[in-house]
Parts: sequence; C-alpha cells; structure tokens
Amino acid sequence: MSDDQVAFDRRDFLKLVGIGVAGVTAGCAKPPAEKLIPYLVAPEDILPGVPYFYASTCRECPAGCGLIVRTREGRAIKLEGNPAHPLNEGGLCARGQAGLQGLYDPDRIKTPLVKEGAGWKAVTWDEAVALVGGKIAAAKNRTTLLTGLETGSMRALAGELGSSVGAKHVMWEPFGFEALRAANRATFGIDAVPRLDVGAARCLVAFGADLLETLLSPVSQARGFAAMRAQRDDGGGHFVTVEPRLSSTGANADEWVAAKSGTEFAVALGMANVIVNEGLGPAAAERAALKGALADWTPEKVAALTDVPAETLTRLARLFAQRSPSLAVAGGIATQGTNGTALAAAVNVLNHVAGNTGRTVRFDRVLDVSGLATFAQFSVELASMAAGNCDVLLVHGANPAYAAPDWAPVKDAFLKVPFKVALSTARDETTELCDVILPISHPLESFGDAWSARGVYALQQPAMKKLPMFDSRSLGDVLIAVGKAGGGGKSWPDSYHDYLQGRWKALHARFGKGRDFETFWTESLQAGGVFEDVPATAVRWTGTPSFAASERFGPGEYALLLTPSNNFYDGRGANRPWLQELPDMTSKTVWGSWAEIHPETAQKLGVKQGEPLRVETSAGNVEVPAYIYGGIRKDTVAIALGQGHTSYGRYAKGRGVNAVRLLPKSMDEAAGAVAYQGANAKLSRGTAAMELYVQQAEKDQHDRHIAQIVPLAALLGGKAAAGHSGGGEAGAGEEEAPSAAHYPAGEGVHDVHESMTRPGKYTEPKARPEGWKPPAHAITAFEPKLKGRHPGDDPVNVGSYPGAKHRWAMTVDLNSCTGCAACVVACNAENNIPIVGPDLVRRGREMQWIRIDRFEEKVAPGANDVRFVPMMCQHCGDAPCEMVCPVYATYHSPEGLNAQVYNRCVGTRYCSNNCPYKVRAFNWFDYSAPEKTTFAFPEPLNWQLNPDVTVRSKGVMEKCTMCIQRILEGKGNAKDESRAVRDGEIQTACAQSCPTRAITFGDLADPESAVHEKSFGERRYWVFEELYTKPGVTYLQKVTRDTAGGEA
Amino acid sequence: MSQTLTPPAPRAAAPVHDDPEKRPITQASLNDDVLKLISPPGKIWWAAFIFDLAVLAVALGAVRNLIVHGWGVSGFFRPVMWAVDITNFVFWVGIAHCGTLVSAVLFLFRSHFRRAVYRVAEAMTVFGVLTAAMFPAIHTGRPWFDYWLFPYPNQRGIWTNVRSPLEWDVFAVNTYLTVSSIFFLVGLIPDVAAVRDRAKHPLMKFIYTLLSFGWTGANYQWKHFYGAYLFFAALATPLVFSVHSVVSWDFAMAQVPGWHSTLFAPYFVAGAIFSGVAMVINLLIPIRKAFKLEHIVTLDHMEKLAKLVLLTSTMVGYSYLTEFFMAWFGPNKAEADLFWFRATGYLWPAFWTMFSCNVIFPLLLWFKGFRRNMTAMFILCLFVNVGMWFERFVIIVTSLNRAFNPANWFHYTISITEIALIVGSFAWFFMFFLVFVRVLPAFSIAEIKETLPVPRRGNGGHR
Amino acid sequence: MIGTIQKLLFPPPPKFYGVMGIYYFVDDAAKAVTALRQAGHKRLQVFSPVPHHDIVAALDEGPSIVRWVTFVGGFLGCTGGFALCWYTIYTWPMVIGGKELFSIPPFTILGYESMILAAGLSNLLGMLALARLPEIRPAAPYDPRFQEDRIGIWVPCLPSESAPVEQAMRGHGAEEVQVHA
Amino acid sequence: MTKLLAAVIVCITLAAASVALSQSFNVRLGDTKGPVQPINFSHKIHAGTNQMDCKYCHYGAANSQWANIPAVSTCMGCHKFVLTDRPEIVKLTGYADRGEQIPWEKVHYLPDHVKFNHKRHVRAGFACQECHGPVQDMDRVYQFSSLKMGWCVGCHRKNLTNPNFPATMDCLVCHH
Repeated sequence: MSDDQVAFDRRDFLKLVGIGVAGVTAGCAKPPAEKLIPYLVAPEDILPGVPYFYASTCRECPAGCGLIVRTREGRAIKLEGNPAHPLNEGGLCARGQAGLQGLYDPDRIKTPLVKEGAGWKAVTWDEAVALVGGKIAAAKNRTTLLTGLETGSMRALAGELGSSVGAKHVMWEPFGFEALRAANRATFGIDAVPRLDVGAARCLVAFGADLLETLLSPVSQARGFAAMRAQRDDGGGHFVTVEPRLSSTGANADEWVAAKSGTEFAVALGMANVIVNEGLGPAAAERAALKGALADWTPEKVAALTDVPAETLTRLARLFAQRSPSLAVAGGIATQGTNGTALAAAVNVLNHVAGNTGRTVRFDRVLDVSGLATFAQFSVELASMAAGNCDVLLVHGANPAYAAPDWAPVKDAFLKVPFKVALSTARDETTELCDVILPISHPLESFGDAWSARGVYALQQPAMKKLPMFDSRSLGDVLIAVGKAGGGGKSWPDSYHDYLQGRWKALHARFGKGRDFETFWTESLQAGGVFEDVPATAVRWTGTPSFAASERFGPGEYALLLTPSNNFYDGRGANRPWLQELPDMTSKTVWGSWAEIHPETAQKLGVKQGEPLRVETSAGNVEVPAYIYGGIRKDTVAIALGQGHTSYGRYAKGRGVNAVRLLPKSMDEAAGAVAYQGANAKLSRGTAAMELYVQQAEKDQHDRHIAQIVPLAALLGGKAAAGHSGGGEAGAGEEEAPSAAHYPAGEGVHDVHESMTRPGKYTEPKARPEGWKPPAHAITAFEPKLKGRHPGDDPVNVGSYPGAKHRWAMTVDLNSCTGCAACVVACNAENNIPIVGPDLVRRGREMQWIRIDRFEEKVAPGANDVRFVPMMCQHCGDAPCEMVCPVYATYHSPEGLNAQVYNRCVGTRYCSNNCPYKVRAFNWFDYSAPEKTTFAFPEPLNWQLNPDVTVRSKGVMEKCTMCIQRILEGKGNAKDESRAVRDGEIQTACAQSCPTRAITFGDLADPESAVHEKSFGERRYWVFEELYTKPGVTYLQKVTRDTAGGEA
Repeated sequence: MSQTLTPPAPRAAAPVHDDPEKRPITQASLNDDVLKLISPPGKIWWAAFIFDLAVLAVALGAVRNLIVHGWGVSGFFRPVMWAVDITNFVFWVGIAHCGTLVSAVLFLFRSHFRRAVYRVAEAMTVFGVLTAAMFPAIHTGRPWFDYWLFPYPNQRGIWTNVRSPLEWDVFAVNTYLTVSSIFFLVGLIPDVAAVRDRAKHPLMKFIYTLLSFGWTGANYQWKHFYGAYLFFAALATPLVFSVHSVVSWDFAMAQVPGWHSTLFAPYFVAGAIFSGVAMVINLLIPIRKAFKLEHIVTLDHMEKLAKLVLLTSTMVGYSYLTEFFMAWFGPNKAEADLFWFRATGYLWPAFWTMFSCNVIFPLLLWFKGFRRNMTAMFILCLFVNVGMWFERFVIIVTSLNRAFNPANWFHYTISITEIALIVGSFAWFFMFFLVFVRVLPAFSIAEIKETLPVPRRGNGGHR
Repeated sequence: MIGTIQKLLFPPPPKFYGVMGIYYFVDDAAKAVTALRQAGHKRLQVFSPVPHHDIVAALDEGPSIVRWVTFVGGFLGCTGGFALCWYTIYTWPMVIGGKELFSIPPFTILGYESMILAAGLSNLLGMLALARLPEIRPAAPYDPRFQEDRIGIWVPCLPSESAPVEQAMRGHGAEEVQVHA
Repeated sequence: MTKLLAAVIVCITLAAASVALSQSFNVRLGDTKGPVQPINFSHKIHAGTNQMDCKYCHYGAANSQWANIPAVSTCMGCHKFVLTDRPEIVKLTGYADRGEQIPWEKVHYLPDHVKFNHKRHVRAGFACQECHGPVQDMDRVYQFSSLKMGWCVGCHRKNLTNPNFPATMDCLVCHH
C-alpha cells in the first residue's frame, strides 16, 4: 500500500468526533446524550487528541514558502513555516498563515455550477466535465488556459494539455516583476529577478521597494533584514528608504529620502554619478562606459528633478560606496510606474558601480518567474479574445476582472469568448463572468509541487481529506479529466498524483542517491521537497540603457500612488477575516480602504481624519476616508490596493474601494507593465458618509517610554544601558547617564528605585550545585509562606511559589521587529481569537491577544524614527490585574504565568482597568454561540478551531496565555521521555511564526536558555518599569543609526 | 390636693395658627399631622407613581438587553471598561450615606434638629443602598454567576479573593445594607404601633401589627429599645465612614493615574455626605410643603442642613484642588497628562459641570437669605446632585480613558442603554420612596414627642 | 386567609385580672408609680407614648443589658471575619500580584465589616428578646391612647385586692381607672 | 391551616437543603444504571471474566489526552472468529458489513471548559478503576465518579507530594 494511501486514511479519521470535541463549548448546561462516533477502520499509529504534522507548500503568493501543517483529528488547524525550506526557514508571513481561511472559507463553491440566465444551476462533476470537454473538443485549438504563476508539474501539465487539445497557457500576475526583468535583460542580459542577500549588506537603500511586505520573497528578505540590523561594526546595517510615501517597510529605515513620485531612478543615478566621479567603489571594467551614461545626472540636476538636496545625494552615495558590500533594491510600487524600468536599471547601475553585483545581488536561488506574461502580452491575448479568436477560456488563480485596470479589454474579451470556465475555489469577480464554475480543491487538500525558485523542488501534499461540504476536485485532476474529455488522443495518467510521481521520477534519478522511488518520495513528502544548493549564475554587464525622466500626466496636482497591500497583496487575501481585521501597519486601519495625505494637504483641503476624500483622475474617481499621515509627500496621495471587491465572499465584498479603477491608460512601455504610478489626481472634500476603522488612533507615546531606542554609538561606546527615552529627540544621539540604567528617567517619569534598575534582578537563579534538582513537589505544593516575603527571597519566580521549577518568559527584540504582524495572525489561529468586525474594532473592542503598537516619533524626510512594539500580556511577576479579581479568576501560576481561568471569570472587568498595558480583551458579545448574530466562526471556519484551547463565551475576560497548551504539550513530551524540557523545544505561536525571530520564548529559570541570556542582555528593558510590575516579557531596545552618515 | 386642671379630651382638634411655621404642636396633634400622610393617595401621587413605573419598565428592558446580548450594547470599550454602571453605584452609595450619618452621628451628638428629618434620611439610605447594590450585580459580564462573589462553601473548594478591593465592597455594602435596614425598621417600631392603632382595614392592621412587633409602649420595651438604639447608632457611625472608604479604595487601590491616591477615602466620604444631604433637602422640601408640615420640619432645621451642605462642599472643593496640585507638583507624567486631559480633553463638559455644581454654586449658601429660601435651596441641591453624579463619572471615565498606554486611547460615547440605566436607577429609588411616604410614618412621632413640653400638673400643666 | 394567620400568630388576649389607670399628667403618674411600688406592687407596668424621665426614675430600674449581647456578637463577628480570611487562603493559597499571602490589611477590613454586621444583628436579637418582642400574648390590657398622649399604669392583682389599688390611683389624679375582675 | 403552613415550610427547607448539599459537597447526581447501548456490550465479560486489559481496546488512554472508543475493526479483530452466532455479535457484524459506525451512547460527562488528559494519569500509574470504578463488574457501564471539580481536586491534593508523579493544583493545567 503506497504511503499516500495511508496518508489518506489517516487524514479522514475521526472527522466527526473531532468536530464534536472541538465544537464551540459555550454555556454550562449538561448537554443531551451525545453519540460518540469512532472510526470505522482505526489507523494503527494514529490517535485522536494527538497533533500530526504534514509538510507542504504555501500558494498564497509567487514566493512559495515551505509549510508545516498542524492537524488535529484530521483537520488542519494551523500553518507554520517549514524550517527545512531554504526560502523561509521556518518563518511565515501573515498572508501565508491566513491561507487556512481560504480552505475553510464559508463562501467556497460547493458544487460545479452552470450559468442559467441570471442564476446558476448545480450539476454533477461528470456533467460538468463532459460539457467542458465537449466544448474544448469543438473549439479546436481555440482554447486558452489563463492562470496565475504556476511552476513545476502544474506548468508542465498545462503545457501538455495545450499540446494535446490545443489550449494556450497564459500565466499572468498583477505584479509580474516586469520592470525588474526588463532591466535585468537590458543590463545583465538575463530574464530573471535577482535574490537579494539583504543579510550580507552593510548599507541598504530601498528605492520604493517594499522588501518586507510583498516584494519577491518577503519572509526570506525579512530574515536577512534582521541579520543586517544585527550588525554592529562601525554602524553597519544602515537602512535608507527612497520613496514619496513612507511604507511600512520604510518605517523601519534610519533615513527617509522623500523623492518625488516617479523620480526615484534619478536618485539612484545621481548616487551612481557621485560614486563614479569620486572614484569610489571597485574599479569595474565598464566604469568608463557608465561614466559617460551617468555624466549628465549630476547631483544638482537630480536635486532639481527629485526634490532631494544634492548634499543628501552625495552623502548617501559616499555612505553607499563605503559600506561595501551594500545593496540597493528597486521594487514595489516604484517599479510599477511609468519609470519602473528606468528605476530598476538605474538601481542595477548603482549596485554595479558600488560592486554589489554578484555579492548582495545574486542570481543563484532566484524566483522562477520565467514564462510569466507581461501585462502587454496579456493585453494582446485579451485583444485577440476580444477579436473572437478564442472559443473556450479556462481561468484559474487569476482575477483580471478585479485586478486589471478598466482600460484593459478584460470585459470585452470575456463578453466575446462564448464559453468560459472558472476553475476556482472561491467566487471572485472573474468567476462571476464565467459560464461554468468548477470548484477546485484548496492546495491544502490536494497534491502538487512548486519549483518556485532555482534549486527548490517543493512538494505540496494534502494535510487533510477534502472538506465534505464542498464537492471539489484538485486542479490537476480536473485538467486531466478535461484533457481526456477534450479528446486529442493523448494518454493521460489516472490522476494528477500519478502524473506528479511520474514527473518526480526524473528528480529521483538526480537526487535518489540509490534509494528506491517510494522511499525517495516518502522522504521528500516528509521534508517538504528536495532542495539543492545552486551556484550563482555569473552575470556580466551587457550595456547601459539611456535614461530619461517621463513626466507625470493627467489632470490634477497630486501624484497618485497605488500600493500593494501588506495584508491582501493584489487583493487575493481580501476574503480572509484574519487579514481584514489585521491592522495595516502604516495606518493601523482595518476592514476598508483609506487615502493617505499629508497634514498640510489635509488642511488645505479642509479634510479631517476619517472624513471622505474624493480622489479623481481622468479614468474615474473614488471617495475614501482620509488618513492624515506625516509620512507622505505634500504632493502625493496614496491608496492601498486589494479592497473594493464586488464579489469574493462575505468578508471581502463591499469593503472599501478598488483603486485600480482610478488608473488612466498608461504603461511602462519598456517593461510592458501597468503603470500604477505616474498619474496625477485631483483631490477634494468628499460627500459620502464613511467610517475610518482605526485600531490605534494615538501614535504618539507621550514620553511613556514604551518603545525605547539606543543609539548604536552608545552601544559601541560601552554605554549600553543608556537607553533612549524616545519622545522627539530620538535619533538625535544624546544619551542618559548609565546610572539611570535601563529605565532612562526622562522628564516626568518616576525616578527609578535602584532595585528596579535591572530587569529580572530578582529572577536571577542562584548558582546551584551540580545535578541540583528541585524538590519533587516544589511546583505543585502550594505551601503558604508564613514569613514576610520580599521579592528577592524567591530566586526563580518573582511573586510566585517556593521552589518553582520554571519561569516562562519572553523577550521581544525591537531591533528585529519589522511590524509585519505575522505573530498576530499566528495568535489568531492558535488561540481561537474571534473576529469581531470593523465597527467593534473602531470602538476599541478587538479581541486580538497580541497587537503591534506603532509609535511615530518622527515621520518627516530625513532622520526617521517609527517604532513597532508587539504588545501582549506581560505576565508580570507582580501583576496588578491579579490582586483585584474578587474570585481568583486571574492569579499567578507556579510557573510564572499570569493565569486567566475563563470559567471562573464573572466579568467585573476590574483586571483590565488595572492593567497598565491594556492587553486584556473582554467578550462584549457572544462570539461563540452559533445562534447569535455575533457568532465568529461560521461553518466551516469552526473546523479550524484549536481543540486544546477553550472558545471563550460571552462576558469573560481573556488574554495571552503564552500558549499554555503548547507549554503543557512540551512538558508532557519531556515527561514521556523522562527528561527536562529542552530550551527552544516549546515555542509560542508568535515566536514560532516570526520571520525575523524577534520574539524569543523560554524558561528564565534555566540559566542556559536563550531567553535568559537575552533578558539580561545590554538592550533589555521593561515597559512601564516604574510601575514595578516586573514583567515576564523583556523588550530589547531598538538600535538606531546616526543618520548623519553612520560613521561611529 | 387641687383638681383644678383638667386634661384635654382625647383626640382634641389640633390648634391652628395663621403662620404655618408657627403652628403649635401637642402630643395628640402630632399623631394627626404625621399619620395623615398614611391615607389613600390622590391623583398626583398616582400619576407620579405610574410614570415612575413606566420609566422603570424601560430601564428593565435595557438591563434585559445587557444580560441577553452582553455588555457590548453599552458604550464601553478597552480601556474604559467601567463607566455609567460604577458611576451609578458610587453615586447611590454616596446618597445612601447621608441617612445614617444624620440619624446616627447626630443622635450621638444629641443634636435635636435631627429628630424632624432623620426618618426621611434613613428611608433614603435604605432605598439608596438598594439602588446602588443593583449596579455591581448587573455590571458583571455574567450576572448569573454573581453569587460566586460571596464566600460560600462549595464542592470545588475554591473561595473568594479576600485581598481584592471588590471583595471588600461585597462585605462592606452588604453589611451597610443590613445594618441600615435594621436601624430603619427598629426606629419605626413605636411609630408603626401608632399607625396600627388607627388602621381600619384588617389586612392593614395585620401588616402594621407585624411591623410593630406588637409594640405597646410598656416601660420595659422602652428601656431596651433605647438601650439598643444607642448601640445601633454607635455601630452605624463608623460603618458610614468605613463603607465609603472601602468604595473609594476600589479606585485608590488600582494604579490607574487619577485613581491611585491616598486622598480618596476622606474625599469620597465628604462627597457622599455632600450629595446625601442635598438629596435629603430635595426630598424634604416637597414633602413639608405638600403635607403642610412646616411647623414640624421648620426652616431652622432646613437651614442647619444647608450649612452641612456648605461645609462638605468646601471639603470636596479642597479635594479637587489638591488632586490638581499633586498632579502638577508630583513627578508622575501620566497623572499630569490625565488631569490636563480632564480639564481640557473632549470630556471637558463633564468636568466643568462637576466643578461648577459642586464648588462654585454652593458658595451662595454663605448667605442666610439664600439658605432660608426653599425654592432656591431646592434648585441648588438639584445642581449639587447632578454635579456629584458627574464627579464620579469624571473620576472613572477620564482616568480610564487616559491610562498608561496611549496605543488604545479612544473616545467614549454614552449609549442609550446607559442613559436608561441612569434614569432607571432614579425610577427604582423613587418607586420605593413614593410608597414609603404613603404607608410608613415619614417623621418620627416618638422622637419629636420627646421634644414637646411635657404636661405636668405641678407647674400649671406645663414645663 | 389573613384572618386565619392572624389568629395563628396573634391569639385573642387572655382574661386579665388587675387595675389599669390612665393618666395625662406625667408627675401624677410618677407619683402613682412610687406609691404603688411602696404598696408592694412590684410587677406593675407603665405604658407611655414616649419614655418619661421621672417615671423611669420612679420605676427605679437599672440600665439595659442589651449592650453585652452586642459586645459578644461583635467579638464573634470580628474573629469570624479574620478566621474566614485566613481559611480561604490557607485552604488554597494563590499568589496574586506578588502580595503577601496572609496580608493583615485586607483581613482587617473584612474582619471589621463582619464585626459590625454581627454586632448589629445580635443587638437586634438582644433587644427583641429582652423587650419580649414580638409580643404575641399581651401582658396587659392595651389602649390606643398610649400611643398618643396618655400614660397607663397596670397593676396585676386579684379582684379581691383591686379596691385599694384603684383608690390609690384615683388619689394620684388618675384620669380614668379600669378594674379588670 | 397550621399543617399547611408547616408543610410548605418543610418543603422549602428540603429543597434548599438538597441544592446546598449538591453544591457544597461532592455528590453525584445521576443514575447508576448507565445508558442503553446500541450493542449490549458487557465490560463484565471482557474485562472481568476474560481479564482483557482495558488498554487493549482503549489504547488511546495511555498515549493520548483522549481515551479512544475502539473502532468496529478492533471488535471484529476477534469477533470475526469468536462467538459469531450470538445475536449481539451479529448486530456488530452487521455494522461492520454495512460499513457503519456504532453510535455508542455517551456515558461519562465531564463539566464544560475543563481539559482532562488521560495519558498523564495513566502514565502516572493510576488504574482505570480509580476513576471509572469497577468496570470489570459492570454489565452496562455507568459513570462511577462525579467527575466534578471537587472530586478531581481531592485526589490532586492527596498526591501533591507524590514522589514520582507530583500532582499539581495549578488551575491552568485543566482550565485553558
């Protein structure tokens, strides 16, 4: 019996019992007699109540990171990064984790549908396949298969389908990296996007590149970013961002160069010019040629064009050249404009003259985007369809009706094509235009592979049996069935699984290492695929394109900037409630669109925060709530893409606006890409009544020292403890006396008692003899201490019980935190956090246990200081919340946790009032009762609920538990092997998911643990230390670089 | 010996006088005057009572929503997890305090003006506590588990957290409710006996007999009655101060800026007496006018109450100023921010209503003419009560709204539900009070009689 | 129904034997009390709307002992309060906010409130018991005027002895004398 | 009349007392017969007479937080051959052949919002009978213990200082 058969049996066992147990447990009435349904056939090595893990691949964006799917009772309940995967190395972004909600989307298509007049008729698969096959057979080579980026076997299968039934395969992505590829073709003669070795860079300049959000492979870049920021030697790891609007990637930068929208390329050229003229950087062979090409991009000229002072350019150029290897990155919206290719090429030039090509700009493990149609090619296809050259259109994984601008002939094409088939999981705008809908299984339900990057052969395996309520089939099987029905006389394998194995036979030949195929296949499934190290393709300079600034066009005096959303990418994430309720990291808004304008602009227009703003271009106009943001140029207005769906399920439909509709017809001709940037817009006060759903209204920390920084100079100067009190003077570089230690006594703050000046001073374990073991009953015996207790008496556990064995604790490194909010989604998934909707979030009633507080000390061109603080329950040693609870619903656990017992909670809410961090969430409504309108887990979303975590009912307080269920699981495993808990064995959901490893969890009582080392590190501090709560969560100060060049 | 003097016939008609203030009182006429309140009520009373019940019904609807849908129907959010609920609680507890103070403390001090007013004040106390006690009960997220707040033996073997200020509240408020009710009912015994003797309907007679414990006025009854009454007063007096101190510690024990202050206990007690006396005045003025009892509750009595208001007003004002001074003088940035926000933030109307009603307007009481002008006094005391409600609102909402972490500062907007709660609490209170006025002697016959001249043959029939 | 319960709780007064004198003037009544007590009628009872000092003096009784009941109750309440606090923590000690497990200040508050509560209740019970309340079987014939302005002196005695008592009462200015024989 | 009054008072007192009793002490309300099962399976025969180990069928008890209900296949493992002609076994075979699952009636009711981990208790060496009672003598299984918190805590208190497997009284262990 082949392994996958076993896998299948495993996956469908105890589904029903699983639900019965995991079902929402609210109320306390004794239930009526229940039926227990055992498996019919018990899989010998599988048990209910035990989690099982399957390696797979994430398909939420072209990057294709590796997944580990955690399943319980045959249901996938959480997605985590695959540590073995070379791209994401264990981390996983918010969008990737929310893929789970695509699987459990309540609005998924239930059965094959055929359009009848205005409505849809449900048909059987056989009918549907026969119908489609017949049409394809009749179409005779006039069939088109339109998909998103597909790699590996799926692309091959599409090709074979084309050859057999004459279907043309077109792959299109709204953000297709056209400019990058065009520029690389021009300068390096290679049609690829490079891999950015951010970690190795000692100076990073991002030209509009959202490399921590959507560009290329955000997770691996974030990992590299953390490594770069960890550099210490004379101020390495300097980060400058060049963009008209401070993106949430740019928020992490030390310096913001606010170039005019569309002129970023000139900045790059100006820097290159300085480097070449001053003879900085390595002497490359083509320096002479470049010198000529760069001659007329003098800093002065550039300054005039870009509104960036010449001296800034010169300074940055010198810095960039000195800090070799440095890295300049083009990407994001800046490369999606009329000057996109110019920017990409200019950045190539800059990197080249600074000698970064081949060092930080590498062409080894590059994403496979070859064969991806540019928008120009796509338009040609559409045009030919519109011309009636296509009879059958199969669409999968692409949503042109939503993502393509109006002037692209999508509608015409779809109207003209007589027979359109949607192979889709959810009903999106494009699906609505089709004649037949075939429900496709979610990637987590089906086999497949993704060779998303060179040397990466990732496998995608079903983590569970197909959901019973959706009669779906995997894409591969459908294509094969269609191919069979479509004639063409090709002999197809029985299933896509067979096809896949057939293809992997070839890999077996290469990587088999003598194992038989079954073994190879099984091990590949377990590892998540096969990964090989690939040498970097040597690239040579093939020529410098000529640069010319193209002017902005269209009526209006404001530059329109449409940015891909960190939460929704191009809009495909919009039907995931987790992402909808995940605050955007720039505006901290949820569940809708907003337009960012500069305060002065707002004043000029007479628009206040949240008031309607009318944005008008030659193509159309929208009204969105205004968000007043200092981090944007006065002459620019920015709207995030991804919202404004007219279909795509209850969570996406009718939220915000789809700003793509604003795009006038314009393209980056050189690359053949849509110009999301370059158009002008008119702004005026809107009329429609609308709401801006802000989750964090106040972005000034009022000198409360919540997010602290320390200048790198201070660290290097050995004055490590001299933290920065923030509050305006951030980055200015002055330091408090070390005596003030790690709570800098800023103005208006309590003078800190000496005893408070070291975190964990009282949590420091005493030196213990070899082989010391705590008394067996220590943890458990609640011996009342009869003598007066000073916190210092208790070596391990502040405010806790005699001789406790563990003190679970956490550190958060603000220097690594990029505010990507992956931890928030991870927590949502792990702890059954209900989604409450926009109105409650706006009123401060969101339920998330961890949130990313964004504090803006300085958002203006020049030195930039934006701080992200992941804020969760601090598990204080002396917790203010505990002493006020009248019923012991919250108390201090023997292991240092601040416990919250839901069923004891009466709901006085006193604890939340007394919590300085305000991290306790109250169940204002009944989110767990299916009969209530406020029910947060409509079927089948409740299949995702973690059976180890209670689903809280109305009227109880809840908060971060430091994933107590994981702690118990880990301790249980240790007990089973009769050993102590290993450091790092237990990971909270947030710590596990963090792409930059900013969060460390562990046992403070273990002197060898990583968390212990960090908790006593030089950058440590506690939030609100003057309150003497002695938290279990220690923060590490963010390190700021001196923006005057960073020479320490 | 001379038999010249003859006692007046029983039930002699009460003497009359053209100035209501100066109408003389005899022992018999006192019974008539007081007991005439206990009679089938007229149209006005019924109108008021029906209206009151209607309002109460609406409020109960709101409470039903709170319990069925959860507290989400209110305007609360993080960080303002308490607002109108606890505001009402503290307000009514404060109202309740004046009653026991007037009856117990003034009893110990043997100040005679109390005898005319203390029955109304005590009724107000009992009904005030009854109103106040409702709010901690319904303000919880799961009111059906409120009994967990009481330490009762259970199979789980878990108890309440005696170290929580909220638990102190449970003990303090329940003790206060019990003791003040006993005090009230015991004081009623001799007067109810008088009512009993006049009751016609057998049911009424029966009920009053129960309430009067079959009181006959025998010497041994009087002896132990006053023996015990003294101790009730002696127990209730410290209780008054302890209870409101405990209530204030609900806030003072927390570290929320604006709550965390050692000033709170005396500050709250003064405020309680302040609002309580004002409420007594608001209740007495209509009663003495409507039932023509100006000769029993005289202007002098009212003026003494007014002076009490003036005194406590200055104490409250002093507390306000101290708070601001400490915020300005102390090193705590959060507290300084908070108090600046109180006076100038988006909740400034609440703060300035409080300040003007509690500190500025009462300054008028320095004028004797004002103190003796019942209309003016009535209006002023209304203002004082509004001001005192807003004091609690300001303390609770503004402090929570600007707590330590700025990341979740939002604006609080009051909801219909909460307004219903406020109005409903008054309806609930007056439901009791309206009934009380018509079924129980609203003035202490026995104690007032003690102040009357005792008929002696020895000195020509009079003292 | 009401009638039944009334009968159940308040049986009809028994037949009394004795003399009841009604007074208006307090000094008369006081003198009468003195005289009668000298005449050996120690078990006489005085009914009045308010207690009068000279009558109390004439009766010549000590102070009420209810205070001792109150004291005992208060003492037990206080100990009970502290005991409860101690037991709740002893039986399941949970550390909260790093505070002392057995912390005296909160104990004091609860002990104090319990003391007041118990003292109040015992004070009430003591009073009712000593004053023989509720008085279900009246110890003497009752007259509503006692609640208004008249004072009654009741001397229980056999019909044979009633004559001198009645005479003594009238002698001290009784407004009216009823002989129950 | 008096009698009526007395009767009422007595009734009220009794009701209050019973409620107080169930709340204050660890008494089990419920029958000792147990529900009628679709197949009249007798633990007395299997675990008692035949001395079968509980964990032979309920193998999950030692390895998972939940003790599993044995699958039909587990039963058929023996009863394909053993006593195949008995009416109850015929029923069983019927289920197996039809590929149906046996709708066993739930016997043990744990209160809501509490997590009980079988594995930890079994591996700590507790016999199944300590909680489930003399199952080997039960023809029809019923809930032996009250499974109320007081009952759990009582046992945990006893084992606080158990040298090998110290129990804990930390609320979080069961309530999370």
